[in-house]
Amino acid sequence: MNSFPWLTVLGLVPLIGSVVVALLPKSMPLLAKQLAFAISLVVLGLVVVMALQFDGQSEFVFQFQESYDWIPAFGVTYSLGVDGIALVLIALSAVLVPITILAGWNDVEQPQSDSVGSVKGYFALILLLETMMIGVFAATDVFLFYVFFEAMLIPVYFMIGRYGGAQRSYAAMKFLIYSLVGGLFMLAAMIGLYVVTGTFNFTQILLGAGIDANTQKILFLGFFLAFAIKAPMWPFHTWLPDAAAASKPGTAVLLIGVLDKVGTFGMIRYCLPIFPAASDFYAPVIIALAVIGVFYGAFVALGQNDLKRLFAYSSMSHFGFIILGIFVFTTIGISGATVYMIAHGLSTAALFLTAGYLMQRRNGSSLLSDYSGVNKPAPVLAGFFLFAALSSLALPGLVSFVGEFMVLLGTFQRYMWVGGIATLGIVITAAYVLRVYQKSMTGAVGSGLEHIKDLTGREISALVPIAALTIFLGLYPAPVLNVINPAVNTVMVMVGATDPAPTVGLISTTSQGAQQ
Amino acid sequence: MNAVATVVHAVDVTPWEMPTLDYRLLAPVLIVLGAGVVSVLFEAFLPRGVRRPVQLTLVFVTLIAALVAVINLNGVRETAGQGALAIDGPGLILQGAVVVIAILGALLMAERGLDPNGDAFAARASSLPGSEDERQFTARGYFQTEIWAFFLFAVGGMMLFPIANDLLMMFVALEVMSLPLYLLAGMARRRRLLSQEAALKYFVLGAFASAFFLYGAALLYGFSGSISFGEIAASLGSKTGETALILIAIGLVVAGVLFKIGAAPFHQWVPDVYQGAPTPVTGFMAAAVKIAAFGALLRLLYVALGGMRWDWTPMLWVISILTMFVGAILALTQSDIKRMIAYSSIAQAGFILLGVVAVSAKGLEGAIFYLIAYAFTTIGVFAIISMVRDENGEATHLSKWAGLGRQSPVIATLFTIFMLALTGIPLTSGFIGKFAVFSAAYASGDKWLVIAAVVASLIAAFFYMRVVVLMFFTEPNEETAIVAIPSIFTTIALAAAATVTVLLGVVPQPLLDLIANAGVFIR
Amino acid sequence: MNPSNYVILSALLFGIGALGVLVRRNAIVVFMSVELMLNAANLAFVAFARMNGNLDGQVVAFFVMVVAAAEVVVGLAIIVQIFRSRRSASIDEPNLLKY
Amino acid sequence: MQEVMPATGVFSLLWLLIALPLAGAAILLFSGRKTNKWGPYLGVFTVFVDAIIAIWMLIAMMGNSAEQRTFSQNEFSWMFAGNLKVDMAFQLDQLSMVFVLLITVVGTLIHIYSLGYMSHDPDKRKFFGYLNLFVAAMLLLVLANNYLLLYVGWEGVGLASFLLISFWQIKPTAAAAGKKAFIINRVGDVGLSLAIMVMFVTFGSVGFDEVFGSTSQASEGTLTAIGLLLLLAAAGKSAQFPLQAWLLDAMEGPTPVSALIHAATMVTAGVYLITRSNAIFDAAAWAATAVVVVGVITMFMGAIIGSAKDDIKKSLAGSTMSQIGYMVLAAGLGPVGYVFAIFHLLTHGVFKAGLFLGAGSVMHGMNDNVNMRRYGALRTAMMVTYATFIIGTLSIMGIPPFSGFWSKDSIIHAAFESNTLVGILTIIAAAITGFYMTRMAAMTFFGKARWEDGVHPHESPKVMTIPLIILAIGSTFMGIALLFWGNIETWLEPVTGFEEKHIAIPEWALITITLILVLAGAAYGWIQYARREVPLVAPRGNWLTRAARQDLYGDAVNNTLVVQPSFWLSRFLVWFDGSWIDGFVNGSAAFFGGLSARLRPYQSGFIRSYALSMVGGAVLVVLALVLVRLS
Repeated sequence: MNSFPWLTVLGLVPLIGSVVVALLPKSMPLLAKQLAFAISLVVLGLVVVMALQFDGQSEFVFQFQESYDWIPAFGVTYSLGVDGIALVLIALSAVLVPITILAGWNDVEQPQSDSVGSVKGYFALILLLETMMIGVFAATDVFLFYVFFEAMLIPVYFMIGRYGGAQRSYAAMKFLIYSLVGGLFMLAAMIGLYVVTGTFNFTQILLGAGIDANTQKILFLGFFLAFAIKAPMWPFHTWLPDAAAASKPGTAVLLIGVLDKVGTFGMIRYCLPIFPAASDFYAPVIIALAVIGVFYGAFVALGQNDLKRLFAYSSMSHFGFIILGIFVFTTIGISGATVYMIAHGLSTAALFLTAGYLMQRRNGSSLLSDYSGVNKPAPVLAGFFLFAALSSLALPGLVSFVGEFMVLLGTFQRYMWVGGIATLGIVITAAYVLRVYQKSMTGAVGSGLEHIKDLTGREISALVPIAALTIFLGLYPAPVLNVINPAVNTVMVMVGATDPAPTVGLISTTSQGAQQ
Repeated sequence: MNAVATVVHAVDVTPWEMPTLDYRLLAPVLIVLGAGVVSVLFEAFLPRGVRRPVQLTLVFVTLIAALVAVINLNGVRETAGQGALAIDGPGLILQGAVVVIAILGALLMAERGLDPNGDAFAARASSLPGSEDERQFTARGYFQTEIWAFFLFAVGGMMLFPIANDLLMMFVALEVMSLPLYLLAGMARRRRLLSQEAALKYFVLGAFASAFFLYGAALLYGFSGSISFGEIAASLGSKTGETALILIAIGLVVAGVLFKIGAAPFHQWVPDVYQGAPTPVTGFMAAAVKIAAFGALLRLLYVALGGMRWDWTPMLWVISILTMFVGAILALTQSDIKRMIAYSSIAQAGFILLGVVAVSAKGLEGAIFYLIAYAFTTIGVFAIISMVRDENGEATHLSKWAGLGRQSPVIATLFTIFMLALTGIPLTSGFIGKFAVFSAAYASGDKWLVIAAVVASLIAAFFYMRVVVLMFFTEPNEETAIVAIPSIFTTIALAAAATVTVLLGVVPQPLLDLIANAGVFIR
Repeated sequence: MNPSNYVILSALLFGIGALGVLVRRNAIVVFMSVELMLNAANLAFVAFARMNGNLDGQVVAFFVMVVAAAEVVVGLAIIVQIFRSRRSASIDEPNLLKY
Repeated sequence: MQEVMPATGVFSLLWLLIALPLAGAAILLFSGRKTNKWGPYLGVFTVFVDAIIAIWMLIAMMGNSAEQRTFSQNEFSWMFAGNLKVDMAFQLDQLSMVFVLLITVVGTLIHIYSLGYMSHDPDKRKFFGYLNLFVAAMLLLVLANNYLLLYVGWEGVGLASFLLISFWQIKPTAAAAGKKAFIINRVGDVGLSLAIMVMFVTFGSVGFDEVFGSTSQASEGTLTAIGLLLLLAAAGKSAQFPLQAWLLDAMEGPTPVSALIHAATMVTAGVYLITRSNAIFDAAAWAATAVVVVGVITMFMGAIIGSAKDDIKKSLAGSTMSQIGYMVLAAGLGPVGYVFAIFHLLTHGVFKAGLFLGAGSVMHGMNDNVNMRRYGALRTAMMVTYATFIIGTLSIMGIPPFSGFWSKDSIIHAAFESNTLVGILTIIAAAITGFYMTRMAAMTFFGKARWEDGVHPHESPKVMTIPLIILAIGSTFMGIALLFWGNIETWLEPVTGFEEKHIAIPEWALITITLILVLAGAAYGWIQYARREVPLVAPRGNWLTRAARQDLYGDAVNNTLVVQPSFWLSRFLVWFDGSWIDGFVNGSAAFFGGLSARLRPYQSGFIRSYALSMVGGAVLVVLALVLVRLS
């Protein structure tokens, strides 16, 4: 393995960038933006180079590992490393950050913006957040993970609270306190884990003697609560609609697109392998909650008039699918959940950014009832909106379908009825997604909308990469699947689960698939 | 006469040895107390004009010398003064922490750049508030430099408190620490009625608590026949009977010390005194007294009463939970920032008690780390509070903090860092401290206490973050206070506090090592 | 006389002192009650010294007296100051700091 | 079992069949206004090239022996994890071949026709983009070699259908119709999804070869489940009962769309799915019976609706439903019917496309009015349209020698082969077909002119009429060609299987009876609508007519049973979310705030009260110690 500290560098670049951007004089907002954008591109480039060196077939679970003692007194190490799942999520963050910056170019300085922060501050926070996101996915030490997990709240707290809309203080506070509820209980559980295992190093925890089942059941709850709130899973979700509604679109993209994935990522990375017995024990409850979430989110979304809240509830529904995929303990399910995370990141980004473009054109109103017939004056905007909607409803051929179908298939494989019921969710998803499209984009042009401008080049160029990735990975998800499957197999081994075999015959070998 | 004779007779005169004093071991304390005496003399004989520079020089030289003396004792582990003092690792670390915090506190107290009329202290504490005299004194630019003598004595007492190894020394240290603070609390330049009220409350209640402590000490002495912690521990282990007496004794002694750390239900003086006292004094007091008193409490419980841990841990459980929740919940609805921070300090005391309850080396280490982290943060908090002002002096009402982030982003950011540290967000010292005490408590089997602490932290997070909301998420209005530009004194203190707060969050290992190497209390 | 009677007496004095703090309104009287408690402790120390047959308790009593004297200085200063500002020695009078 | 050949020679272009129109769609949709000018021609061109490739493939395929007509092309691994392994792989066999031909050839004609029909539309480029997208998706649907990839095409055509139905989305009805189509189709998709899942769980694969190869090992219960789920899918896509409600609304789309998607190709995908899955239905008798029942119900529903509608396109849509009902029914009959289901599908694809395009041509001349009560006597005004429309009409009625006769008669015969009752029902439905088609032709082309003011009917331009003529020629000769020259039974037999059973009634008698009934229906229609005056406003009619005008209450049922409850549930949950879940969250915050306010007075500011609580505290401490000691 190469010895270049990829992950540290990856985390440092945006951190330094953030400091530099923050130190620029207030009078140079443009430079701040350009610099932030350039830095985010550098990070993206680094991630691409790193990803190309990732060995999908390697026997090592974690690659690009680094490990140094940090707080030996607590057995804490500064250990970084990525498996396939972490790699794709880091890549997702690295992709979404420049897009967010580009899309939010003028978000914080338009006259109607009621934010109280400076322009450079917003972009510095985004870069700071990127460091945290990379760190949280790359950490292979539970303590380090927790540090990023909690520290991540702060930039988001400021991004919501300083740059958000009318309810931003309330929303930021709610977000923070809610997250702390999970975080602090996780802290308690993490301490318990440390007391039981004597280490925080993820690999060593796994190598160590297993934890007895009763302890697992308690500690699992602490970890899971944190992840369930972050994800968010029903019924721990009510912070999300408020946070999303009060956020700038870019904030919402990073919040829901990447940050919330930390919850589901944590479930795969920590809950399952460290607490296999407890995972197994709680799985029925969690599956039930996940399925409730799928439908609950969808039905509430069906009744929303606020675009951002609607998308937040839709995300909650999607997260139901992801959590479902994780806790059915099938390779397909977990792989699917991971793909779904990527897909959801992309589709959320598309939805929030297009919605943001739309709202910007009408004084920031996010009320669905304020829009109709936008397709007429702004067909490109409407087109992207439709694309985002289709991506959200998991149209086959788009990457969200790959994720969703694999999740459902993995579920069905294990629990036929659960899978069957969850599949019905796709109908309601279509219903609410198309309802939004129909109400806002079609029909007679609403008053005040006749002369809105279509998307500008900058706005389009932020959306094109999302669309391209969504389609490309939908038709050719192999780059992602190749990387995550070994990691998922490892998780399956650690949970001690095996895939149900087909009821008749063995796995067909007649398929001429050229498995590379 | 007769009684004395009988006692003398009863004691059975043995060849009397001249008590020896190892001055090296006592140097830190002696330097500070000696400087206190010198300071009084300066006050008496130096002309007014040169007092301040001389006193300041004296104070800082003394404190640095004391620090050097403490460092010089590194590794020492013995008793001194016929067993009355225990110079051991934890004691020295706490002493060192007190001295460092005292330096920062002195810097805050020396500040004259914030108030247009001078420092934070009344021109003449003896003048009546609002009187013509007062105006005259202020107009003439009088300053009180006696504060430095008080200050040095208080520091001396604080340094003595955690190394006191018998009941008498503990009581004396307690009083030497407290008496000057009572006075300092009453000397504010502005809002003098509040300040005097704070002094009165602090004094009466403090004396009341001292009486509790003393009476408990008497009973303890009565039970064990000795005032030395080591012998008390020995007799508690060997003697039986008189259970009621010993329990009452422990209760009273512990209550006396719990008062000083501000644990519920002995906490009620805290908000009033913190609010009324001059802000630099509050900062110093909040930080240093907590270190000293927790050091004393730890030594008392671990050394003298260690054998009875099964008796007092459940009691401390209750106190700890009560303290955390009372502090956190009452802080929620405060509108004065000093008062809010006061309640916060109550809650923090509850968290530190977790380390005490653990009754383990880990618990001791955790508590000490937490204390140091907390002290630095607190000094920083009060430094900023002293800088946020309007035409009536410090603008402590929270509504005046609205939009501060827009006006003074640096100060607001620093304050946010302190708030995050107090909340316990990672990458700040507060998180490591919380982690240290929580994990110690958990390791000792106090799972539910940790859960309770977690819940209390949550409640606390709400009011800490409320300040951030006010500063950053609200537009400034005409009510908004302005941040006065401090002189080098406060700047240094603030910078040091912020640096340590972040540094201990990112690289806590050196301090943790230091504390771990210090070992446990000498017995 | 049985020294434990002195202990009981000291407990009574301590109780009276504590009660005095709780029920009296005049700051000086409250303060004197505190002193009474300290002296109750002193009495206990001395009595116990007698019972235990060592001098420690008596030594303590001396120290406590000194400390109490210092406390008087500080306490009276504060009380006098309050009295001058407020023209009242009632301990309930200073009540600006609350809630 | 057929031999699977590697896709060499012209068959190596399989991927191109899909890629060409897909690329066309991408260029047209993403390029912006720059391509407005030549974009439509590009759209036509891609499909045209596809048609040529398809014909070339047909010729090449005919050169091979019957066992060597399956060609497979594997592009890359698509979805894989655990034991799931799905390839991006295409397969062309006889069944797909006929579909590819239908799609590309009819598609080309409709594209050409659209050049004229949409010539004035500002969004013409987008229209052709969507059409190309549709063709690509439909080809993917029929060329996929596994169910999951088929699903992609399946939803892809749904998407194209959605886009095209709501093409004039400025009309709220069009937008709503598109949404409705999509959502109802999604219900069907649930069926397809679940069917795929059951297959995977059962067989460990979703590939056609693997699934069909091991049906014998699966229990009949499983196969029945798969069959019923596939039927649900087919019902959604092919507008069969109970998911039929969307098709009538879908007529909001431009007429070429109705012709291509909602008559010729997409709506027949369900028939393709059932036929493709013949191995499953053959082994699941119950599922097959359900298919027949659904087919029969829809056959009548469509016919009845078609008889009552005054909107020419909706009437045709009803007829489409009905005819697909025939196909579905035939497919449900098993090996006796598959071939004829496809046969009818092909002939229907051509003549129904012709009819729709004819209707479009009429509308084109009548200022886009669709109300047949405002038509009449148009046979002189638009000769070509009239002639071709009549040919289509005769074909769909099943009058020899037009192509519809051969295919429909085959189905009726097959129905009698398996069940006399079904046979009789098919004949009755044929009679109704006679009635409604005559009614339509009569109201449009015969009788008196009932035109609105300012309408000047005129023949459509050549670009529109030439496709009509070609389709009319197809409607005339295709049946004979496929049956006698093309030998459709033998052609499809390797894929679908084929068997013929003897029936009691002689062939000629059956044909005669059928024809008599059809003609009777036609005569009744003629008397009603050509001889008598057609009122401008529809008379109230009997209960059946009224019900049929309401689409047999399909929407009402959906609304009452599904849509309204969903909205109620939604509204309830919104309330629940805010008042209970979030109420709990905010309530707990308020609780602590309230507690704080409640506790503050105890911090009274009085020294003595503080002292009291200290005494209390000391007592508490001592008590705690005592209690611990006692316990």
